[in-house]
Amino acid sequence: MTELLLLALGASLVNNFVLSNFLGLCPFIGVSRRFEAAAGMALATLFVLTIASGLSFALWQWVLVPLGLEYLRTLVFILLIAGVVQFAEIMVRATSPLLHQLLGIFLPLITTNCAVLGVALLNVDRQHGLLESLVFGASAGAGFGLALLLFTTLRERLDTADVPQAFRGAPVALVTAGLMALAFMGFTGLGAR
Amino acid sequence: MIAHGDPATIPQATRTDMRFDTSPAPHVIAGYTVPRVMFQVLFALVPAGIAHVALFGPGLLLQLSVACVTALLAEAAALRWRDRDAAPALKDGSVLVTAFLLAFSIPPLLPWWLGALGTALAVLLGKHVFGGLGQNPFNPAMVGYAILLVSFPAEMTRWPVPMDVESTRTWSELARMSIAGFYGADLTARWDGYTGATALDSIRNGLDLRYTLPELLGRDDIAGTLGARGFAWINLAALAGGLYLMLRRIVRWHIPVAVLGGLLVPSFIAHGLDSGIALGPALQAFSGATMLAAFFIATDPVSAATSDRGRLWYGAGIGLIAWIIRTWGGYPDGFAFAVLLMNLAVPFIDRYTVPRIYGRQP
Amino acid sequence: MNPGAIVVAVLVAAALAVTLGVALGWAAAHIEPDADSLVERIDALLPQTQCGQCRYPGCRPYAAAIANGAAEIDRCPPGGEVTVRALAALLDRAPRPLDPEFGAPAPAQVAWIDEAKCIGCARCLPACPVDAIVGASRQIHTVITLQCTGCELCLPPCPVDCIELRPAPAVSQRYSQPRAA
Amino acid sequence: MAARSTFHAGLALDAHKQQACGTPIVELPPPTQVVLALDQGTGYSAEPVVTVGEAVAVGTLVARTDHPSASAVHAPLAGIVVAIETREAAVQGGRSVCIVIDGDGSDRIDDSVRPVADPAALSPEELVQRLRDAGIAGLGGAGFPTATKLASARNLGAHTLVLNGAECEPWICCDDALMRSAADDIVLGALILRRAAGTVRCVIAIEDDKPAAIAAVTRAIERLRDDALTLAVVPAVYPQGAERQLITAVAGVEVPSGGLPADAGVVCQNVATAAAVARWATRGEPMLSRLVTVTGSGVAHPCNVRAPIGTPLAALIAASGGYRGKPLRLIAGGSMTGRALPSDEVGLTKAMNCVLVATRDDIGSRLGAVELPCIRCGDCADACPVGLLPQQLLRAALADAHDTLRQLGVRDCIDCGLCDYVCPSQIPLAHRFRDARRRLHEAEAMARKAADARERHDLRKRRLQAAATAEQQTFESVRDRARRPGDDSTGDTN
Repeated sequence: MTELLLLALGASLVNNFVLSNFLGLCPFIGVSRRFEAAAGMALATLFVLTIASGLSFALWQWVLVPLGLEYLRTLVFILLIAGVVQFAEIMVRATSPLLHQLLGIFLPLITTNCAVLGVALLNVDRQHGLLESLVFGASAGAGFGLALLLFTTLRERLDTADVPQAFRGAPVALVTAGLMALAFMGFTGLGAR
Repeated sequence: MIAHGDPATIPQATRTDMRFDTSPAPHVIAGYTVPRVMFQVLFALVPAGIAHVALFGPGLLLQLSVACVTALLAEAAALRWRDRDAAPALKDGSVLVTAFLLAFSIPPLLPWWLGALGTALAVLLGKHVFGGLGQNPFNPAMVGYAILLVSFPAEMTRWPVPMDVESTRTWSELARMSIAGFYGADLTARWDGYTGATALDSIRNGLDLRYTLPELLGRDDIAGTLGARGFAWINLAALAGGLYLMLRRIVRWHIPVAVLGGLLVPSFIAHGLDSGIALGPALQAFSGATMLAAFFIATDPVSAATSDRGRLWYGAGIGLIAWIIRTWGGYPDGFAFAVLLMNLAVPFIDRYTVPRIYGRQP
Repeated sequence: MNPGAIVVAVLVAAALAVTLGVALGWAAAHIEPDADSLVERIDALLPQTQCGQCRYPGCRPYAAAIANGAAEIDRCPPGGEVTVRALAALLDRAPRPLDPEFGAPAPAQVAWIDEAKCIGCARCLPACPVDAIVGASRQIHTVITLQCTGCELCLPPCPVDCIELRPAPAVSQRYSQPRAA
Repeated sequence: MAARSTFHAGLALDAHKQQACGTPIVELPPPTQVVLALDQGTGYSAEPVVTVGEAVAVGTLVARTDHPSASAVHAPLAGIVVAIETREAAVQGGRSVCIVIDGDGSDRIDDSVRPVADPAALSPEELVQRLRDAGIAGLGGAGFPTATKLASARNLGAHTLVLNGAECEPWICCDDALMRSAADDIVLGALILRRAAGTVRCVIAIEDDKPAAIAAVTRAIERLRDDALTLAVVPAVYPQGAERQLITAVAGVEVPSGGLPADAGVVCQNVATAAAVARWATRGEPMLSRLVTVTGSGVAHPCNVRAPIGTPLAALIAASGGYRGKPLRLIAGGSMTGRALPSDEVGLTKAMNCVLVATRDDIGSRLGAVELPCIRCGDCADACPVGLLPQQLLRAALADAHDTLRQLGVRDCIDCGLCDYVCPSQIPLAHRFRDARRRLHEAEAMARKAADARERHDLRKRRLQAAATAEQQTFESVRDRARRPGDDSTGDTN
C-alpha cells in the first residue's frame, strides 16, 4: 500500500511528467489558454492514460510476451493508444461539442502525447503489475492534469498582465513554464534518502 | 401643455460662470502609498540585518550594495527598453525590497558577480518579463535565489561559521574573509575552517551518515539554546521586524501564521514520533530562513493569494512544502522552492477561495 | 527470424487493428454527437439582426455554419468587433478583424417610414425578419422602433423608397430591469 | 484607525462633522428663482404638466409620473414658469430637463395643499398613493420614491421598518441636526410610515457618535410609549448608513444579492423622510424643501440650511457666508460618494443631503494621487463592506470580462469608495467599477434586445411554416377532390 502511494506521489509530483521529465509539452503549451479546455484536456488525458496503461499491460503480459513479440511493443502500444484516444474523442463530441471545439487538434494528438506512450513503456520497463500499471498511469495523468491546470490559471492571470510586447503570448508562457519547472526542482532528491 | 418627452425639442441653456472640476468620487483617500509600504518593509529588515552582520561579518552589506545597485540598474534598463518613465518605479522601493530579500537569502561570501547575476535575473526574469510591478506571478527574489542555487550549489551553500560558535575567530577576520569572498578569492586556501555548511545542512548530512539528531545537536557548532547557531538570532530579529509589520498592518497575520503552522505542526508531530531524526519545532522555527520567509518573503502581496482564506492555504502550503523538503528533499532549506511552488498555485487558490459576497449564499 | 514469427506478428497487429476498428465503429454509430448545444451558445452571441449579411439566412444558420467549421467568425458586421471577440473567446480562436467582404460595422440604426410618402403597398411587411413593421394593405405602415434590428431588408421591396435608416435610440432604458419595482 | 463593525469590514473615517453641526439651522427665505430638475437624482424623470408662462403657487404640481423610480415635483414657491429646458443638474449624466420658476414674492398656496385630517383614517394603500402624489422621496441621498419602497414592502410582507439615522459619510450632518431639533416629527412620521409599509415594528438607528440626537430621539420615543418603536445605537463606522449594511447591523439579516431589502423582511427609510412625511400629514405640504448641510473649507460659515427644492446652490452657499479661499470642487453629497458638480447654478434636489465646497485642504490627498500598478495587497478587500475582491474585479473590469464581473459581484458593489480610500496604489477603483457596471448594463440590454429579436424571428418562421403547410394542404385537398369525379361536395365539376 505504502509503495503504491509512493509510486503515485512520485509519478504525479516528484517526477512530474511535464515539469520534471518534460514529456507531453505539446498539449501543455497548446491547451492552456482557457480553464475549461484545460480541464477537459486533463480529464481526457487522465482517461486515456489510465485505460491505455491497463490495456497495454494486458497486451504485453498476455499476448506479446507469450508470443515472443516484445519487439512489437511500440507499434502495438501506439495502435492501442490511438484507439483509446479515438474513443475519448467520440465521448467528448457526444457530451460537449464546445469542449470538442476548444480542444481541436489537441484531442487526437493525445495519441502522440509522449507522456502516454512513455507511461506504457515505463510500465513495461519497470515491470509493473496490473495494479501498479493502473496507479502509475492514473497518477501520471493526475500529475499532468495538475501541472496543466496550474499553468492554465497562471496564464489566465497573465492574460490581463501588462506583459512587454516582445514577450506576449508564447514567450511569456514558456518563461512561466520554465519557472514552474524551476520550482519543481525543489522536489529533486525527494525520496532518495 | 407642452409636447414633452423628446429632449431635442427643449431648448438648451448655457452658463459660463464659476466652473468646478468634476472628478469622480471618492474625493479623499487615505494616502497610504506603495512607496511607504515598501520602505516600511525595508525598515523592518534592519534588526535582522544587524544580527546578520554581527554574526556573519559584513558580507551582507557588500551583497546588499551590489544587489541594490544591480536591481536599480536592471529596473531602469527594463523600463527604458519599454519606453516607460523609470523614475516612479525606481522611487517606489519595490525593487529594493527584492534586492534586500535576495541579499538576505544568499550566503554573505558569494562572489559579487553571482549576487549581481541573481539580482538581475530576479528583476528581469522574475518581474519585468511579466510586465513589472504587480504583474509577476513568482516572487522575484526567490526566482533569483533558486536559479543561483541550482546553478551554483557549492557557492550557494558555503556560509561563514557564525560568531556564536565557540572559537578563536574574530569579527575582523570574518570581515576580511567576506571581502575576499566578495571578490571571488579561493577561500579554501587561507580561510578553510572559517567556512562551512549551515546548521540545517550539517544536520542533514549528519543524518545521512546515520548520526542521530541528539548526537548532532550535542556538537556545539550546530545548535545553540534556541535554534541553529547564528541563524537563531537572525530569525529572532526577523520575527521582531515581522511583528512590527503586523503591528503597522502592512502584513496581516494570515500568511505568517499559516507558514509557521504548516512548518511547525508537522515537525511537532514528527519529532514526537521519532525524536532521533526529526527536527523539533523550535529548531525548525529558528534555523534557516524560517522567519524571513514567513514574514517577508511569503507575504509579498504580488505573488501571494488575495483572500484571507486563500492566504491561509497559501501560507500553510509553503510551510508544509518547506518541511517536506527540509525533511526528505535534496536541498538543506526548502523555503525558496516552497514559495515558488505555492506562487504557481496562487491563481488556482484564488479561483477557489473567493470570499462570500454580502447577500449571497455561501 | 523465421517466417512463422512474422506471420504471428502480422496476425496479432491485424487482430488488434480489427478489434479496435470494430469497437470504434460501433461507438461512432451509437454515440450521438450533440451538435445543438454548441450552435445555441454561438447563436446566443450573435446580434440577432437576422440581416443576412453573412450570406446565411439569419443568425442561427450562421451559428450552425460556425459550429461545423463551414464559416469563419468574421462575417457579422452588425455585431462588430465585440461579437468577433466574444466568439473568439468562446471557441478559443484568435480574434480577427471583420472580413470587409461582408460589410463594414456601422452604428446601430433603425428603419423609419416616411408616412407622407408611404402608399400602403404592404410589400415591406413580409420582408421584415422580426415582424417589426405594422401596417396593412392601403394603410400607412410604421416601424416599431424598439423591435427593429436595422437589418435593411425592408429597403429593397419598397417601391417608393419611403423607408430610411436613422440612428437607433439607446437600448439600455427600454431593456433595462430597474432594481426596485 | 480601523475598527470592526457589525458588518463585514468598513473603516472609521475622519468625520469632519463639527464644522457645520455646531451652528443652528438656517431657514433660507424663498429664493428669487428655483431650478427644479425633473430627475430628482434617481436617473428617471417626471413629465412636466405646466407650460412656460404658467403661474404656479406653493405646492402646485409641476411634473407628474407613473414611473416607480421617479417622483412627482411640486412648485416650492409662487411665481411664473419661465423655462423648461435641459440644464446641468446634480444627476447621473450631469444634465436633466429642468422647470425654472421665477418667484413673484407672494406666498400664495395651492388649493391642493390641505392638512391630512386624520392619517389614521386612510387605508395603507391610500396612504401610499397619497405619499406618491406628494412626491415624497428618500432624503438620505438616493432620492428614491418612498411610496415605491413602501408598496414593495407591503407586497413582500416586510416586518421591520428601519429609520436610517446613521449618517456615516464624512461632512454630512443634516440628519443629526434634524434629529436634535425635530425628533417629534421623525417619530410621528415613523408611525405613519410603519402603517403604510405594514410592518410590525420600527427601529430608528443612530450612530453612537451622535449622543445629542440619541438623547432627543429617546425622549421623543418615551413620550410616545409605543413598544413597537425602538431605538438602536450602531457603531460609527463608514459605511454604516448604507442601506444594506444598516439593515444587517440592526436586524441581523442580509439583503439577498440582487434583491430588495423587503426580500429580507425589512424596509429602510431615512429619518429626514419620516420628518417630511410628518410635515405632509400635519400641513398637507408635498415635498417642497429639505434640510441640507452646506460645508467644507470653501464656505465661510458651514451650517445646515432648510431650503426649497430647486434652490440654486449659489444661493445656499451665499446663505452660508459665501465662498472662502479657493474652492476646487463643488460636491453634492459627502467626500466619499458625493457627485462633483460643474457649476453652482444647479438646483437643490431631493436627493442632495450635502453641498461640500472643497478646497485643497479637504481633497488634497486625492489631488496629489499618482496611480501605480496594483500590488495585490488586499487592503481593498479588507475594507470592502460587501466582501468583494476589488483587485480581481479591477482586472476583470479592465479586460471587460462580463461573466467574471458578474461572478465577482460588480453589481453588489455599493459604491462606498472605501477601496479607493485605502488603495496604496491610489487606483480609482470605484470609478472603474461604476464604468464597468455601465458597460455591463449596456451589454445586457443589447443581449436582451437580441433575445427578443430571436424570439420574434422564430415565431415568424413558425408562422410562415404553418401558413405554407396550410396552403399545401388546401392545395392537395382541392387537387384530390378535382381528381375524384362524382364527389358532390365540390359541386358539379363536369
